[in-house]
Amino acid sequence: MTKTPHISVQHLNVHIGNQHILNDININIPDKKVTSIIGPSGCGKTTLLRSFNRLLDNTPGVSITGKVLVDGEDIYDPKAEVTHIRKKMGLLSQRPYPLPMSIYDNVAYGPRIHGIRKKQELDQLVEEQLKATGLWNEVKDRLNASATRLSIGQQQRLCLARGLAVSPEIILGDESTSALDPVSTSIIEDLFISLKEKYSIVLVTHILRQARRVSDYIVFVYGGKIIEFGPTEDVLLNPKEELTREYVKGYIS
Amino acid sequence: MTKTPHISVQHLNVHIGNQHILNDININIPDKKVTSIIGPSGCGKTTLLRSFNRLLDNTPGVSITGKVLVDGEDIYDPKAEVTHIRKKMGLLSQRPYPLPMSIYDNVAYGPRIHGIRKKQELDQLVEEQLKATGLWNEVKDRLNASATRLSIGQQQRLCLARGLAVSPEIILGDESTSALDPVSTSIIEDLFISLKEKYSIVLVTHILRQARRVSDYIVFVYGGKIIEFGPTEDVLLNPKEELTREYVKGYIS
Amino acid sequence: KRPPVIAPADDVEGTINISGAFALYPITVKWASEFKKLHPKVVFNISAGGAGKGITDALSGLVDIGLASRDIDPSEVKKGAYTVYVTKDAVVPTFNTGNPDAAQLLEKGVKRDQFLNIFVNGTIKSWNQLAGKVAAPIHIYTRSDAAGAGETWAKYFGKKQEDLLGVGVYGDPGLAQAVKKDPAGIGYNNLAYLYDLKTRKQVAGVHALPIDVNGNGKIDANENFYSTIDDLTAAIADGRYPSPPARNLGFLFKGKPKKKELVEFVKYVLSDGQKFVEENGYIALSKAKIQEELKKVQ
Amino acid sequence: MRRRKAEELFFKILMLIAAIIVCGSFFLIVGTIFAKGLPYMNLDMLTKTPGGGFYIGKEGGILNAIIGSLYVAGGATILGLLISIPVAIFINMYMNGKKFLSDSLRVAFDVLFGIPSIVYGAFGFLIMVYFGFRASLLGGIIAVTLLVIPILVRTLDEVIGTVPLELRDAALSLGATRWEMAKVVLRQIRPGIFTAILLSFGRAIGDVASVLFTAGFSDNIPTSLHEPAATLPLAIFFQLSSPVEEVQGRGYASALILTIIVLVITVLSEILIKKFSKHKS
Amino acid sequence: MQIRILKDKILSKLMLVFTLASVSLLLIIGIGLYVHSIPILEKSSWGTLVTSSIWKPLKGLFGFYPFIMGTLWVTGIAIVIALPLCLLTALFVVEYAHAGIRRVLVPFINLLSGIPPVIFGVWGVLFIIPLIQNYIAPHFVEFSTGYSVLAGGIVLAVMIFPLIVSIISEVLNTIPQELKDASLSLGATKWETIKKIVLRKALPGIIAAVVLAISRAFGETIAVLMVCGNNAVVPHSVFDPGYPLPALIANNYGEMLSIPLYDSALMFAALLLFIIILLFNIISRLILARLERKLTS
Ligand SMILES: Nc1ncnc2c1ncn2[C@@H]1O[C@H](COP(=O)(O)OP(=O)(O)OP(=O)(O)O)[C@@H](O)[C@H]1O
Ligand SMILES: Nc1ncnc2c1ncn2[C@@H]1O[C@H](COP(=O)(O)OP(=O)(O)OP(=O)(O)O)[C@@H](O)[C@H]1O
Ligand SMILES: [Mg+2]
Ligand SMILES: [Mg+2]
Repeated sequence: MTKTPHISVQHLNVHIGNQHILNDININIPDKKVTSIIGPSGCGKTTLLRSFNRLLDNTPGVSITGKVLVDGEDIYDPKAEVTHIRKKMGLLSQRPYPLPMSIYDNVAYGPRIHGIRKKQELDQLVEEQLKATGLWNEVKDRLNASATRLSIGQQQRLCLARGLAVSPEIILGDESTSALDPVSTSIIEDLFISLKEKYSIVLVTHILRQARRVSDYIVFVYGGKIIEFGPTEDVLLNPKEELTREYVKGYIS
Repeated sequence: MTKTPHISVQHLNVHIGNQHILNDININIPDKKVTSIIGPSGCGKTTLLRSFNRLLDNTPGVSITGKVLVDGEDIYDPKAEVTHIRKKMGLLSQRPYPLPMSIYDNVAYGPRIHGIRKKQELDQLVEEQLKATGLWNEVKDRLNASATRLSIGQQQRLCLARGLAVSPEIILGDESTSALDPVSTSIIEDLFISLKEKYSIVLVTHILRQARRVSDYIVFVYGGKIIEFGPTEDVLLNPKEELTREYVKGYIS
Repeated sequence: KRPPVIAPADDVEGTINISGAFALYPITVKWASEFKKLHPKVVFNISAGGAGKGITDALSGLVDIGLASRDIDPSEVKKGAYTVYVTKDAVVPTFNTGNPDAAQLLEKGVKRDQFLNIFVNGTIKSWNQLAGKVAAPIHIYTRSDAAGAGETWAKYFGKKQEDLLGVGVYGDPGLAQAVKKDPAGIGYNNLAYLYDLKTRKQVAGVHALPIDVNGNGKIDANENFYSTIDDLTAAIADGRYPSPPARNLGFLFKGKPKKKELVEFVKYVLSDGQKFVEENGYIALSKAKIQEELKKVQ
Repeated sequence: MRRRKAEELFFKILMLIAAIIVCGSFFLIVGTIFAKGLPYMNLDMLTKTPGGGFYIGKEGGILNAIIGSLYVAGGATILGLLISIPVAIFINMYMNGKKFLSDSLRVAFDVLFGIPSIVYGAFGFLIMVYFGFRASLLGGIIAVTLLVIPILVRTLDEVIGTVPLELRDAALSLGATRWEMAKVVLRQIRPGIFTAILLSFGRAIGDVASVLFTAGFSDNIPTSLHEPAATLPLAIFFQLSSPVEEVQGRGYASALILTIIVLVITVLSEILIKKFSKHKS
Repeated sequence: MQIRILKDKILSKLMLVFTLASVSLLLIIGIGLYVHSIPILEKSSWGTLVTSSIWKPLKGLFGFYPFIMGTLWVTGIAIVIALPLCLLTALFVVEYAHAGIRRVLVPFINLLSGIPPVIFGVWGVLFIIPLIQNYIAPHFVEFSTGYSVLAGGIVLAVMIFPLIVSIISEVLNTIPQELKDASLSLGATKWETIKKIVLRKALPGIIAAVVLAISRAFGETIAVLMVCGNNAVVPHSVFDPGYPLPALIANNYGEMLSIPLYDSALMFAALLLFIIILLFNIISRLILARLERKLTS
């Protein structure tokens, strides 16, 4: 927390319909670290994560107040360019959702949208990102096959490669391993750890053990509020708040 | 494994379309113990579990050969009575699916179709099962509310209570905690452990740590075949097979 | 108030089932209700559905009377169709009152051959081939549905409805409407659609296109009977208006009717019943024709 | 970036225009019918049968057609439900995964769905003549039932498809028979059944071609299944072909009545659907 | 216990009977129509009936070509008008409209689906015909009465709006939000996401919607016959009148069904419709199955 924060959330409130989902959130997500968001089901973890890249905007009936500064710029400023903000952040969802096209096109999709048309340049990018996620050797002979042919674990890595191809600064993951078997899970976890050299990473997870394995910082959310935020070991092993202690007990038992 | 097995699978082969999903399965599920089925995604865990209570029958294009003996009786015998077999086994799916009726009626549904009509008897049964799953105190004031109003964790316990109400002998669970938060998960896990006094329990799980916590025996399935079967500690900590070792490595790391 | 009708010892009773042409349906309902006043024990079941349906029903014995508004096909006669004509209506050629040559057209009229060349041969394409100088093309409208009106108009030339040229429009009112909206339009209509039954005058917008019956190139006094519906029906009744395009409408039986209530009903229709005909836009049969038809049921 | 934004804006505007056209057509139609029909609307239209032949007479109303239509559409929908619920259940729950067979059945019902109502009407009439059956309320109900069965089967089939398989498994693993499972599923899809009823009733009450030859047409309210019955769409059709302007006006008023009936049914069913969705999460 | 299972067995048999009975309707109709078409098929061959353009039934000349073409024109025009409008509307409703607007729009589309064909026909005569005659046609042709395949197509298009919109909306709703999120978070605009991802994923569903709409449009009778001119001539432009098969049956059946050959000809028209719809459904199924296989694997 010595560096300047990468994402700084200030007095964020989110309502959906007349429900108050997030309640006065204030947090600074550190740069080039892994931060995990934990909390019971329905506490607002996903909502918080989605507020970072303005995906919340598409939710029916949502109203958002407060600020989210990314690199010092308020993304909820009406003048802010939403596609630009989103390009900065790669999203990895719970289950992999490959786009309905070939493996190659999945990775090339983002760069193409942002104007890269040259075949050579694209080829290079695709290869680079598939290598970064360890997929290259597994798929290099069938780049034109449909992405849905891959196993779930491979699909999830493909989605990560796809996100990395638009050179984001931040990676957001929402329970990105919960559909995977242990082998695939540990590959993804290792990837997260290796990627934090270049990216800031925010993960939502239910598995406290995973949070411990991969993250530097932990945010505990409960009932739409941030209860505790601090370095991993502190929050998991030595929580300050009663609520946190209660929650992480399940992890210790 | 000293007692007689509760379920005995002999040379079970399952094809769906022209895919060979389960390949010559032979296994004896012990009585009054928790047995966990583990294995990578798509290896056939769910299929194996569903073969135990003949839910596979409804899958389009399925063909099944071999025997599954429950209490010594072959359930795939054409003369076997399928509703009777199913009544013997409670099923708990991945996400809770409450029946479209009130909390009370959900639990009373099974007993009612099996001929219990007396209000008093039903009341008692419902209370008993809701207590067994620790729900009674949470819902006793709103037994007539729709079951969908409950939280996911509560719904899952309700589904368990519903299954117990027809006094099964075996409980089958397919990743029954994967949609739940840690608190609800540990409640359900504790329930499984306490229930094994009266029931034989078979669980499918991805979480090796969970398998370790709750189960007495572990079956490792890979590519439609049983690779290893034995007491929990043996399989997880001291696997005999190379494939198993590879798979549980993720757990140990 | 009238004193109550003392019913004579009434031995006319039974059920009469009727179905068929829409053209005859309304007047038949009227006749039935009047007949019921005289013979309360008779029950009517009247249903509309088209001439073909009525004929099929009658020939297969499902109903007693089929209402027929078209020619009976030889194949139907073979099956035992037996027709008694009960009233008439007529088809009149029409054009738009806004036609630039309207005055000359009314004065000169149109000969049968000219109609034939417009409606069937298609050799007359422009209004100035009939009268006047404006070379406006003739827009022909015809009935799209198989209908008595179309058939009768075609029969004027010895043809069938399918031989008529023009844009098909559904139903009598549709055809009237289409001509009313198009200054260059020509069509034909049952006369009830051309006259207002209250004022007895021609409706605004469309006009009967007079037929030059004797072919002398102008409409003589005895050819000029279009101003009111009553003049026209009189002309039809005494034959000054050619037939076709006037036509007889009939009751169709399977074989000669025998049942007493049927015979009584037909007799009623051909006698007292005729007085309801004109107020409803139909044309009464001539005395001679009535006698001829009455013979068919005796 | 500018170009990408402009493209989005362009299509957004197109979408808005399209939505306005599609919804606007509703107002245009209802507006036209109101404008034409309202001047001729009166209480008699709703409460009296036609006096002196609907075609000539200007008295009375079209009560016979309103009742006839309700009889025909109601009867056909009930009869259709009685047949199509078992069929939909059978296809989905009793065919034990014989995919080819159940898919073929679905194609068959799709084809039946596509068969024009005029063919059902004409065909119904052929059968009636064959059996010596006069055009009657019963004939109309049967022809319209043929018409709505595929609609009902298809809709119910779709709705049943949305019920999660796990719910069926849950019922089965409690020892329920397939029929008992079917009852749970039926409960779950109650709102869907309402949608199906609405669709079928709407189609049944508005269809002309299937009743043209089968139901007959009469000025009286039918008192038994064997009497001919008038229906609203036919009454509209006939009145509009009358030479008398006033009767044509009554045709527009009848059209207005039919439109209002259909709209009321639609709105009612939307409300019912909401009410019955209680147990769905 | 025994009783429950017996009940299940009996009901299963009963349902089987119901299912077979209702499906065999297809067979019965097919055979029935064929049997009634035999008299005309004995007089002329399939080939001449379908390709000849001369329709003089009372002279024994039965050419169905104009009617087949009339059907195709009207249906084609309806789809060409309705598909883009409905696709855009569905996209608007599902992807762009605010919840409030959606709550207003969707009921209107549902209401539209309830309006009976006669009403569409009446509206067509009162509104579309004058519109074409006075405002549209004069820009293209010298004169049109308004009664044309275009009028039929427009009325039919409006009739199938709700069907297409609701099916496409349903399809769009089944596309997982996560998939759209995936594209959006790569920095794609919403429109790019729709164009490249949503429409692609929805393609089979859209095709299915069109198939259903075409099936419906083929058979629509009353509304179309009131506006499309019903001239037994092959149309050459959208302003020409046309005469679809269902209109042919409705117009003539009630009047002519007691004349054997005419009756048989009309039943043959019904048989043609039946065959077209049968083939169309089967072919489109095959195409759809292939497409889905291509997209999913
Ligand atoms: N679109 C929505 N409409 C209404 N309420 C919503 C919506 N999305 C989320 N909520 C509500 O907001 C709250 C927080 O939801 P959120 O998905 O952020 O929880 P979560 O912590 O991610 O839960 P989980 O662990 O189950 O994923 C929940 O109570 C949920 O019901
Ligand atoms: N209905 C079906 N039709 C065709 N293939 C099927 C069907 N159900 C399962 N399979 C195939 O059978 C194999 C085993 O599936 P199963 O669901 O048993 O795996 P699993 O071990 O439970 O996986 P997971 O951990 O993802 O739940 C998979 O390859 C799957 O694709
Ligand atoms: Mg979440
Ligand atoms: Mg599984």
